[in-house]
Amino acid sequence: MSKLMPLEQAVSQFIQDGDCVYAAGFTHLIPFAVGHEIIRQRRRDLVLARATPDLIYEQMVAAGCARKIIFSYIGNPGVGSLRIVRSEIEAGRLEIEEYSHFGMISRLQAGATGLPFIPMNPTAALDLERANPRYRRVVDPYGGGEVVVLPPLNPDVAIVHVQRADRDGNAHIWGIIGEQKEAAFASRRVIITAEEIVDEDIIRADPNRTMIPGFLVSAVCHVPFCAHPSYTQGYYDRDNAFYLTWDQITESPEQTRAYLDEWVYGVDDRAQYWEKLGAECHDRLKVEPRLSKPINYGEY
Amino acid sequence: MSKLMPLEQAVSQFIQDGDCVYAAGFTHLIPFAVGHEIIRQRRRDLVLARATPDLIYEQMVAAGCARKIIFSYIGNPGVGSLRIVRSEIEAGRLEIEEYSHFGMISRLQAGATGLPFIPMNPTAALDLERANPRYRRVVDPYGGGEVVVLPPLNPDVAIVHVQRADRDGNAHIWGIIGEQKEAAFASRRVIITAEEIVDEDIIRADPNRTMIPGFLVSAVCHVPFCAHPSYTQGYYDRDNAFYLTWDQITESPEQTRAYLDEWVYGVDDRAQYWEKLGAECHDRLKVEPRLSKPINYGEY
Amino acid sequence: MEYTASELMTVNAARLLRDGDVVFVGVGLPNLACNLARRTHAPNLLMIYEAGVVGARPNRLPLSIGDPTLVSGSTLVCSMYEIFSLYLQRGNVDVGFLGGAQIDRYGNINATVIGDYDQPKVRLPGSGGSMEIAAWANRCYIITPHQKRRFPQRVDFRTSGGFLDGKHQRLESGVRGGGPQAVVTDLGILEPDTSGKMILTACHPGVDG
Amino acid sequence: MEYTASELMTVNAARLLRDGDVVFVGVGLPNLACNLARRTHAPNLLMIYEAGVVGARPNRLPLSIGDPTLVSGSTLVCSMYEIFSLYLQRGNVDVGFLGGAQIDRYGNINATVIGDYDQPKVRLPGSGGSMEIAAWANRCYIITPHQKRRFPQRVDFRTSGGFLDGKHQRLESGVRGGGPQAVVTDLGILEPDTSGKMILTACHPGVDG
Repeated sequence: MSKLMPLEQAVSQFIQDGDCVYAAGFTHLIPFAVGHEIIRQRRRDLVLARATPDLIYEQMVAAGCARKIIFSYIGNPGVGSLRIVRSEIEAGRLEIEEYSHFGMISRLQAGATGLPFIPMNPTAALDLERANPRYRRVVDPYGGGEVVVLPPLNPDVAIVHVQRADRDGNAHIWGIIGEQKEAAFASRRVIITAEEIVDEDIIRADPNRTMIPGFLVSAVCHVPFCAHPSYTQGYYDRDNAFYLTWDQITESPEQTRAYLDEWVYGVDDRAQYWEKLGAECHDRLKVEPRLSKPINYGEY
Repeated sequence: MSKLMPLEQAVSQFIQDGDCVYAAGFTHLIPFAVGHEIIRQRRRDLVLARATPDLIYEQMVAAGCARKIIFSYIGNPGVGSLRIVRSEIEAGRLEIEEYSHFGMISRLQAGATGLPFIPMNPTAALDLERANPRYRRVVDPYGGGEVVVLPPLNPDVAIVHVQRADRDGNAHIWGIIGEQKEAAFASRRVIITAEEIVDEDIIRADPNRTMIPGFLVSAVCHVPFCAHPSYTQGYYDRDNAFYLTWDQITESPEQTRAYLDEWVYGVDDRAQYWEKLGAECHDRLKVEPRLSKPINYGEY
Repeated sequence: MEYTASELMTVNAARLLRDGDVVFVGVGLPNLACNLARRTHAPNLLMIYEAGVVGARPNRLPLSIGDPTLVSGSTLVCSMYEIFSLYLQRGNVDVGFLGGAQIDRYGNINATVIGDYDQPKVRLPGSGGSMEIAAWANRCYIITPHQKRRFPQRVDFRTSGGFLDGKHQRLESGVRGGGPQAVVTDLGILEPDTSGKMILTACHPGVDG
Repeated sequence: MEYTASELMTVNAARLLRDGDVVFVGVGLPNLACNLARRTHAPNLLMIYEAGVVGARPNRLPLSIGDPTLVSGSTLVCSMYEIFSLYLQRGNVDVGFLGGAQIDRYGNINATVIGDYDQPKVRLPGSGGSMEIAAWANRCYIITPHQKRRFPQRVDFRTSGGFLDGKHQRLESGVRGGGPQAVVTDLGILEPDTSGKMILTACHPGVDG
């Protein structure tokens, strides 16, 4: 059953004001084009969950989409801080819910597997457990020690960018696979964006590569270059220069607004955005092929 | 660091009398050649853990290697019962520790992830929980309901058959991936048998396909056709005829002994066993290729 | 038209499936029933095998639940922990099929042992996936030949729970699935009444109800 | 021979690594130290990145911990849940590197907040992977510039635990890792005494101890 639709329609139909959104991807495959479409459609009061809010949530926070963030690391990876997220928190204008990476991902794992809570070994660093009442403790019924536990995270919508998907939403992902699978299984609705929409035969030629089954998926959108300035393994490089530039842009609210006006509100969609980035950028992010060897499943 | 050695040496060096052994593989990749080598080396008092003991453990039980089995389904898949295992249990000569599939695999998951226990939702079927004291209950600290919990399973040795591994033990597996990864991470030692020993470049050309990292591995053995009468996806078919024949063989202890004498004690190694199976069998189990498409990791 | 009892059961089981159902399939009759449904009234039926295979398109009839023909050309293959947790425990499975040596009037099933657990008269294969399938699939169907010895008042061991000692007990237990919706036998179909008791609701042609 | 303070720290950090160590690597200086060690005295060093990459062989210096150059040509890529559970929580990591805004004398680190948690003076990035690395890696090394404001008596927030209020407390807590084994700064190296206090044990050339 084809779920193929334009991204504009998917966002309008499946993301509502007040929703808890999980835009998946640890550094890799971050679905920036969806963030920008959410900004253009002026969603409000979103709860933005991601291990690393990264520039995608910083832009959504700057555009006024968010009421709260759920996270485990609010930095600009390899560069420094997320200035806007940081100042909004310091000003008390953005609600936070904070975990370590393992705590955050464990909540998704519990959500994905249908458990009411998930145990972790204690870490002896108690301040975050004290600061966030969702952290609790349970006695190990075998040894008498304790484990730290967290409840499931079940977002309203997961947004997952993939290398290739068929029209039903069955998706192949490779490279860093972060928490895409867990986010998809944990969430009530799933929006897939893909660099390529392929015939189901391509998916079925390598079923061990499929991370998300189509029956979970609400919408499949064909969005090449969706992840820029993040990257898609094998398709284009991470735009490290932009991550550095963003640090300068966010030095002033005016510059930030100007960026959003020009690059988000000022374009209709990702195709226009990519076009606008220009040939120099396209060249810089181009990737030479490095192919895996095919494997033999056998004709049975 | 190469860990390549003959299977005979790996079994002699890494499997001791009394060990808890987990020969991994759900129907697929069952390491029969290792079971036979253990029988030849006359190991005793083993605790044999596997979701489905299958013919491999039945043969080891028949040969007197086992003190106890840990399992979740003791049948000859698609055929009927495991006559010897069943009669040894009925006669009180074989200790058992029983789970459901999910309970069994959950114990491995806890063992692999370093947790003191793992929760599962209750099933309302209480008799197995009552029969096996390792099943316990813990109150959900969020909702007030209960979860069923099990402690980790940490075998002394995991035996994992794979399509291809490099000399360090980094292994690619595809097709049904059952519980190989969990068994390897849960166990104190890991023996890898492989249809092919490949250069590490083959492994590194597709890192998302690697399920077991070499640093966990004690020994890597090159054992083509290790899995017969089970199968290796893409390499040879399951010998369904033998699964039916075994049901007849085990109708009498004499026939069973004769089988072990001829096919286990009577051969030196898997190469001889495969040779002895003969051309008709080789032909019958041959598989025509059905290849995946290569994927592009990109040259970064 | 001539047909065997087993063919009739297969057709009756297939009719219970709805288009779009996600089905946790066992080998044998359930596998046949699913393939029949998919080729007739339920083209969007999705078959999941406990070996970790989703969307299989087998070219031949598999003997075992982990046959390689289930893998080649399927949509997705994952680990056993994943198939039981992400799919079954998470509530993504609509239909499960069950069978067993004994079934009581509330649809509780024994596949473990005849007699005492510690000193069994007959040791059966045990739960496999059925304990959790019975609990967490939205709907379960039990397929079994209609022999008297298979339908005792009380099963010797509850390998998987149906309505326990009555429908209210299953509801109170809080398990997510709806429990057994029908027992398909070679004589007819039994369905639960309001108390969860399995009542004969259809007789096959030629059977004296 | 001329060198920068950062180069000196890199060399000193590299010297702490042993051949065969499995190291949970962060970007920046730890990444450089590991690559240096691997090319000199520790050819069998195995680098694991929290993004889920094992055995990376980067062709270029990665800006972020999830750079694609870490993936192409690596040995294994897995999910974040797996890297933190199968590798770190399971006890498969020998060495972790840590840094932070504040470090106290027992090697407890603050990377979360300056001032009050609910009304922060400065909001820092938070734990990321460090809370669990500090707890479960066999040995931890802290790398930081030697500035007075970074070494308060007590950190404002314990993002990751060192020896807590003394070595016995860490032992009693039951966490598996051995805690911080050294603090490497641009001035020298500090190591824990028997009580877990970090004591200057080596001064770099030209530094007045």
